[in-house]
Amino acid sequence: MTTMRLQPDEDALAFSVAVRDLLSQACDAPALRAAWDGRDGRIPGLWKRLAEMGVTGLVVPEKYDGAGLDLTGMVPVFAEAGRAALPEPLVETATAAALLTQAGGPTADEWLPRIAAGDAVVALGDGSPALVTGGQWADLFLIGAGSGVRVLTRDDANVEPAPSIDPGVGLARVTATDGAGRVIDGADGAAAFDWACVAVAAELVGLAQAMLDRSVAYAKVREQFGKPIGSFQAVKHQLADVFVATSFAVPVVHRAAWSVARAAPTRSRDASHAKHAAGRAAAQAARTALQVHGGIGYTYENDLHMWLKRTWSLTSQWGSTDWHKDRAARLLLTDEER
Amino acid sequence: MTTMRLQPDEDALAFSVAVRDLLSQACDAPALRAAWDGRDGRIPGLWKRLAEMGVTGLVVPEKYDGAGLDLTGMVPVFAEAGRAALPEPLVETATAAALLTQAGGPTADEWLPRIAAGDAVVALGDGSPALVTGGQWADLFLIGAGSGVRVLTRDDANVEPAPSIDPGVGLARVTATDGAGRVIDGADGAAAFDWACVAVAAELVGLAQAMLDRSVAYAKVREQFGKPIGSFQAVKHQLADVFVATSFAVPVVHRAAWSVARAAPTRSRDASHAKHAAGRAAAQAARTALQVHGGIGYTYENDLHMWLKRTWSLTSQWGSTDWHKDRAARLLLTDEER
Amino acid sequence: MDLTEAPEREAFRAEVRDWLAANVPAEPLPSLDTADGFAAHRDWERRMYDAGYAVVTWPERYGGRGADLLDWLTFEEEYWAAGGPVRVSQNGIFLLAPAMFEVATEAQLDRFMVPMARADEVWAQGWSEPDAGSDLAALRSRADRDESAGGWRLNGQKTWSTRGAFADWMFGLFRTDPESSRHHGLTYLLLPLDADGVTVRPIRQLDGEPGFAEVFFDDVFVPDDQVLGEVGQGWSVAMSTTTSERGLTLRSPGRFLAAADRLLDLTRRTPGASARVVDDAVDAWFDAEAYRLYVLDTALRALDGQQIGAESSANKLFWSDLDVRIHDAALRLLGPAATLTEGSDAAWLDGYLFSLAGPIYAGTNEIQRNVVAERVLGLPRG
Amino acid sequence: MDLTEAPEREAFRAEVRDWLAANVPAEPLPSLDTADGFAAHRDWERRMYDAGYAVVTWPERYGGRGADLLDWLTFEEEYWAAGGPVRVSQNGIFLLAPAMFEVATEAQLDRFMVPMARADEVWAQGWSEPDAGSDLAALRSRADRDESAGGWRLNGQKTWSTRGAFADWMFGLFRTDPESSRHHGLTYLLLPLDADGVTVRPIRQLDGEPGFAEVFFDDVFVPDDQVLGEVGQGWSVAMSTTTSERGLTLRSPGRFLAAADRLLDLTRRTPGASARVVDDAVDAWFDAEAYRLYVLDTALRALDGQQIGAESSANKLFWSDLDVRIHDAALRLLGPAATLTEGSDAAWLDGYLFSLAGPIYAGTNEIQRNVVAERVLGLPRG
Repeated sequence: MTTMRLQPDEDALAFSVAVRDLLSQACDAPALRAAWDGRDGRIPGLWKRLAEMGVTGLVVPEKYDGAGLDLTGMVPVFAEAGRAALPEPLVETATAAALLTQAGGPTADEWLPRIAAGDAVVALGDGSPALVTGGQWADLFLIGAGSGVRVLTRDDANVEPAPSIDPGVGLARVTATDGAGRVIDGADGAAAFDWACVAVAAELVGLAQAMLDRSVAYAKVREQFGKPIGSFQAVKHQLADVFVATSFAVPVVHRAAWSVARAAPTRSRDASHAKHAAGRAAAQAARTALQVHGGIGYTYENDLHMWLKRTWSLTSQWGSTDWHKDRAARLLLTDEER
Repeated sequence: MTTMRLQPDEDALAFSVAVRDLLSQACDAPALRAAWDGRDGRIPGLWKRLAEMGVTGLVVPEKYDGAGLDLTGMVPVFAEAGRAALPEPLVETATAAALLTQAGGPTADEWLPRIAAGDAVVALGDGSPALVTGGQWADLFLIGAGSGVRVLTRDDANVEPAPSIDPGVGLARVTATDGAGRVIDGADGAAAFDWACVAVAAELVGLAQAMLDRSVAYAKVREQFGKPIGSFQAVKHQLADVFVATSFAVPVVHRAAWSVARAAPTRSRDASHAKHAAGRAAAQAARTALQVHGGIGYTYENDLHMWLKRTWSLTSQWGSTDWHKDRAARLLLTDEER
Repeated sequence: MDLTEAPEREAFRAEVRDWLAANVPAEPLPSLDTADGFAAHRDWERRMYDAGYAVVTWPERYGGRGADLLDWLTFEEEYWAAGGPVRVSQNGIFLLAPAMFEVATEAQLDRFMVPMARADEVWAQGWSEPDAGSDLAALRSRADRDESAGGWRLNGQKTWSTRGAFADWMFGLFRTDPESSRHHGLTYLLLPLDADGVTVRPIRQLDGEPGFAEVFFDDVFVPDDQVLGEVGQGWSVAMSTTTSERGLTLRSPGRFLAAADRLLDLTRRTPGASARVVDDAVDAWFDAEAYRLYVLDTALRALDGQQIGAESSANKLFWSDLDVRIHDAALRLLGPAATLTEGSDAAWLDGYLFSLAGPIYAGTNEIQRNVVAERVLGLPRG
Repeated sequence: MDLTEAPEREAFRAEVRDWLAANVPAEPLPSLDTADGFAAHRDWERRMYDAGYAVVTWPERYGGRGADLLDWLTFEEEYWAAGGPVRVSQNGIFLLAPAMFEVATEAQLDRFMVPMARADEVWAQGWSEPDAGSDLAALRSRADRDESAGGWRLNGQKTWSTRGAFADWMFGLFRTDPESSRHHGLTYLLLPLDADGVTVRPIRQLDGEPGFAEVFFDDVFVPDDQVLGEVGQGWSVAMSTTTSERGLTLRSPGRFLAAADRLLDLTRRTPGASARVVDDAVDAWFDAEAYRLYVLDTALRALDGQQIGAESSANKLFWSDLDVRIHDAALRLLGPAATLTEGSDAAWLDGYLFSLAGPIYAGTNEIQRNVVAERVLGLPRG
C-alpha cells in the first residue's frame, strides 16, 4: 500500500555502485598518494572519466545533456566520493550545476553543457576574499554577495592557493577584481548552500564508513599480547560506537536531501542536522581509527592519514559542525512547531 | 626549604579521620536507611554527638568556644560527610558560622556559641521565597537580600517542606514574613556563597570516592560469564575514568578552599572551578556505579541509591554544575590575566 | 525516494489524534507501580481496546485492526505527543505477543490474546535469575516432567520481573532438560502468578515503588497447553521476543520525540539556561529525530520484504543513551528544582529514573556493544 | 595548608622570566623534524646550557643548578608561557637522565651527561619494535655476548624511535638472554647511531616530516662500558624511565597552561564562536589548571619524602586527553581556517597533530586504564 521510501531510488543506487567500481581502480590508494604528492592534488584524467561516465552531468538538466537528478539521487554518489577520499571538485561543481539550473538564464545556457561534458569546474564561495574549496581548479566562481550571487570567470578573480594539510580539496583564497563579474538574476544562494551542506554530509558519511572499515580490518590482524587487538573489549566498544554513530547519520542525510530537493520549510534545519550528524560521526570515526591503528596510523606511509585529513577539511568547511548546531538551535528554539 | 603545602594540615587530617570513625558507626547504612524512612530524614542524636566531638564548632572562633578553623581545614571533614552521605545540615551551619564570624556583631555573639554547642542549626538562602537545604531543620535563616544578608528566626519565616527524592537534605521553601528580620551590617553574602560552594564540592568528592569504592568492591565479587565483572575491560575502563576524574578534582577543591580562606582575587572563579570539577566527577561516579551494579543498584533495597540521590541533590543545589561553568567562563573570558 | 505520507495514512493520523485528544486523561494517572495506579492503567487499556486502539497491528479477530508498521509508528507518535499513559500491558503486547503469533497454537491464541489486549490479564516477564542477568543462558530454574499430570513442575527463582508485583500471568524460560547447559534444553512457559507454589516478592526500585519483583517457584504445576512452542526450543522462541524488544516494537520513536519536544519547550521557558545544556538539549532533539528516521527506514525496508537483523543492538544502544540524555538535560535545566518529587516538572525526575534502567535491562549496553562488534563488524570473540 | 610562594622562588621565577624574555627567539624555530630545524634547536639548547637553564634540576657539575621539583615546575611554567621552543634534548634529559642518575657509573656520568645537556649529543629512544608496541615485554631484538671483544653484538630492529631521524645516540632495551622471555633477560644499552651495522630509516609522520625512525641492527658492537646498570636488569632500569615519562618530568603542566591560556585568547578574539566550543575551551582551561594543581601536590608530597607511584598512569590519561581537547577546541574556533598550514594560527594544527600521538605512545591509554584498574583499584586481571 505504501510508496514511501527513505532510501535513494534503485537506479541511483545502481549508478553509485558503478561509481564505486570506477573509483576503486582509478582512485585507489597509490593513485591518491600520487595525487597528494603531485602538482595540483588531483588525479590526472579522472575528471574526464567521471564526465564520460555521466557523473559530472548528473544534476544537469537533460536539455543540457545531463541526467537531471535531484539531490536525493546524488547522496549515494557523494558518499562514494567520500569513501574514496576523491580529490576532485565534485560537490562544488554539482552544487553549482544545481544553482545554475535553478536560476536558468544565459549563464546556465553557457556553463551547464560544459559541466556535463567535464569541460568546466565551478567553485562557490561567500564574500570577497573567500576561502574556496576547489578554488585552485575552478574555471568559474559563483560568489555569494549580499542577497545575490555573482559570477566570476578566472579572469575576473585573483586566485591564490591556500596551503592546506589536505591538498585534495584545492583550497584557495579568491578575491573578486573590483566591479568584475555580474549578479545572476534570481539565483537562490541560500538554497545552494544547504544543497552543498547535504552533499558534504554524504561525503562525510562515506569517509566515516571507510575509516571504520579500515579500522575493523586492522583490528582483526594486528596482534598484541598474543591475540588480535580486535578481541579486546576496549577496541570492540570504540568501534561499535562508531558504527552506531555512522548508522544513525545515514537516514538523517537522506531526509535532508529530500527536504532540500523539495524546498521543504525545514530545509535549512534538516541540512544543518545532516552536516552536524555526519560531521560528528566522521570525527569520531577518525579519532577511533587513529587510536586503533596506533603508531602505524600516525605515519605518512600508511594510507589512513588521507582520510583523516579529508575529514578535518570537510568538518571545518561549509559551516563547521558547531556552526550547524548553532544554526539549527536558532531555528528550533525560535519556531514553536516541529 | 619549602613550606608550601596543598594538603590540609596534619591536625585537620587527623580530626577528619576521627570524624570518619564516628560516622562509620553512627551513620552506617542501617542508620542511614532508618533516617530516610524516618520522620525528618535525620539521624536522632547525631547532631549532638558531632557537637560534643567539636565538629559543629570547628569554624566558630575560639572566643565563642569553637576551634577557629578556616575552610582549608574543613575540606577533609566535609569530604567525610559526603563519603557517609551524612543527612545533617553540616555545610549550612558551618557556612553560617563563617558568615557570622566575618560579620561579627550581636547576631554573632548570640548564635555562634549555640552553633558550637550544637544547640542551633542555621540555613542559608537567597531571596524570598527561597529553596533552602536544611531549611526543614533550621532554627535560624540567613537570607541574601540584594546586597545585604537578612536574619530570620523560625518565627520570622514561613517554612514549607519541599518534597525531594533525597530526604536527607531537609529541603524547604522559606518565605520571609513581610518586614520580618533585620539586615546584618557588613555581612559578605557573596563570600559566604563561595564558602558553601567549596564545602559542597568537598562533599561531592567524598560522595564520588564512596561510590567508586562501592562499585570496585561489587565488581570484584559479582560474577557473569564465569568470572568477576571487574575483569572485563569495559568495566575496568569505566572505573579507571572515575578514579582519574575524582583524583584531579581533589587538589582543585583544596586550592579553592585556600582562595576563599585568603579572600584571593580569584576566589569566585576557583570556587566555581571546584564545584564544577567535583560535581562532574560525582555525576560520572554515580552513572558508572549504577551501570556497574546493574539491576541490583536500581533497587531501593540496595544502599547505593542514597549516594546517588545525594549526588543529584548537591550537583543541582548551590549553583548547578553548568551554572558554575558559566560563571567561571564569564570571569575567565572577561579578565585578561589568569 | 518519497517521504510524502499517503492520504489514507494522514486520515488515520487525524483519526487517532482526535480520539486521543478527547480521551487521554487530563491529569496524569497515578504511578503504574502502585496498586491504584495499576488499576487505573488497566482501565485505560480497556478504553483503548474498546475504541480499537489497544493493539492496532494485531488481526481484527484479536481486537486489532491489522495495521502495518507505518501506521503503528504513526499511532505511537500521536499517542506520546498526546501524553498517553505508559502501557501497563507492554510486556504482553510487545514482548510476548510477537512470539505468540510466531509459534502459538490456535487454541492458545484464542485463549490469551484478547485478555492480553484488554489488560484483563497483565503479563510479567520471567527472564533474569539472580545468577543469570547479562548472562541469560546461565538460567537454572527448572521444569521437571510430570507425565501423569500431563505437564511440568517448576522449581527455582526469577528476578527483575517487570510488572511482577501486580501482574496476573508470567511468561519465561525454564530448563526442562536437567542435563542441558547454556541455550539448550530450555522451554518457554506461561503460568498464572496465583498458581499454587508461586511466591511473588515485590522489589522496590529507585523511586521506592515496586516496579519489579522476585518470583519463587515451589513445585508449581504448568499443564502442557501452557507450553509455548516446542519443548526445548525456548531459547529460539524467546529470541524472537528479545529481538523485538531491542528492535522496533518496544521503544517506538514517538516516545522520545515527544520527550525531546517537551525538552525544547522547557529550554524555551528557562531564561538564562547555560549555553551547554541548551546545546545538549538540541543534541538530544537531533538524536530523537535521527532515531525516528532510522526506525522509519527500517520499517520501510521491512515492508519492502528485506531482512531486519543487526539493527536491534545498534537501536538499543542509541535509544537507551538518548533517553538518559533527554532527561539529564531536563533536570539540569530545572537546576535546584531537579530533585523535587511534586509539582508540574516532577515528571522529568520520574522519566530520568526510568531512563537510567535503559542501559541496564534487555542486555546491558556493554553486552550490546559486544554484539555489534562481533556479529555486525565481525571482530573476534574475547 | 600554605600556597604562598617563598621569596627565593619568586626571585627565581623573575630571573627566569627576564632571561627568557630577552632570549627566546622572536620567530618560532623551523620544525624540529627537519634538518635545519634540528640544528636550530641544538643551538637553542646550547644557549640555554650556557645560561644555566638547560637542566635546572641536575647537579652543578653536569651543568645544572641543583634546583628542586618546585623550581623545575616554575621554570617550565615560565618557559612555555614565554613560547620557548620544543626541547630537542627531551629524550635524553627527561627519559634517559633519570635512569642514568639511578644506576650509571661515575665514568658514564662524566662521559655522557654534559654533552646530553648541551645537545652536543642528542638521544633517540629505542623501546618499541614492530611486534612489541603496547606489549613492550615482547621485545625480540637481541644482544649476543662477544667475550673476546668485551661487549655485545646487536641484531634486530627498533621502531617509533622519536628523534631517530637526526639523533646521535640511542638508548634502548635488548634481549641479552636468548632463553629469556617477557620482562626477563633484557639489558639497557647505549649506542651511537653512526656505529657500524646501524641503519636508520626515517618514518614520516602525519605532517609529512620524519618525527621518528626505524633503526636496524646488523651485528652492531656495543662495548661493556655502554651497558647501563646490570646485565639482565634492563626492564627495571627502563621502568624508572617510563615512570618518569608518564609521571612528573616529561609532561610538565606549564606547557598545557600556556596552551590553555592561548586558547582563551583565541576564544576572546573569535566573535560569534559557538556556545559549545567556548564551553569546551573553558573546560580545557579548567583541566589544565587542575593538572597544574595535581602535579604541584604530587611534587610537594615527593619533596615531603612520600612515595609517588600510582599517579603516573592517571597523569598520562589526564594530560593526553587534555592536550587533544585544547587543540581540538582551537581548530574548531578557527573554523574553515583550521586546516591551513601557513599563517599565524597554523601552530594550532601542528599542536593538534602532536597531541594526537599522546593517547598512543608511552603506553596507549587503553593500557593505562588497565594499569589504573588493576594496580590502583585492585580489579582482577583480564
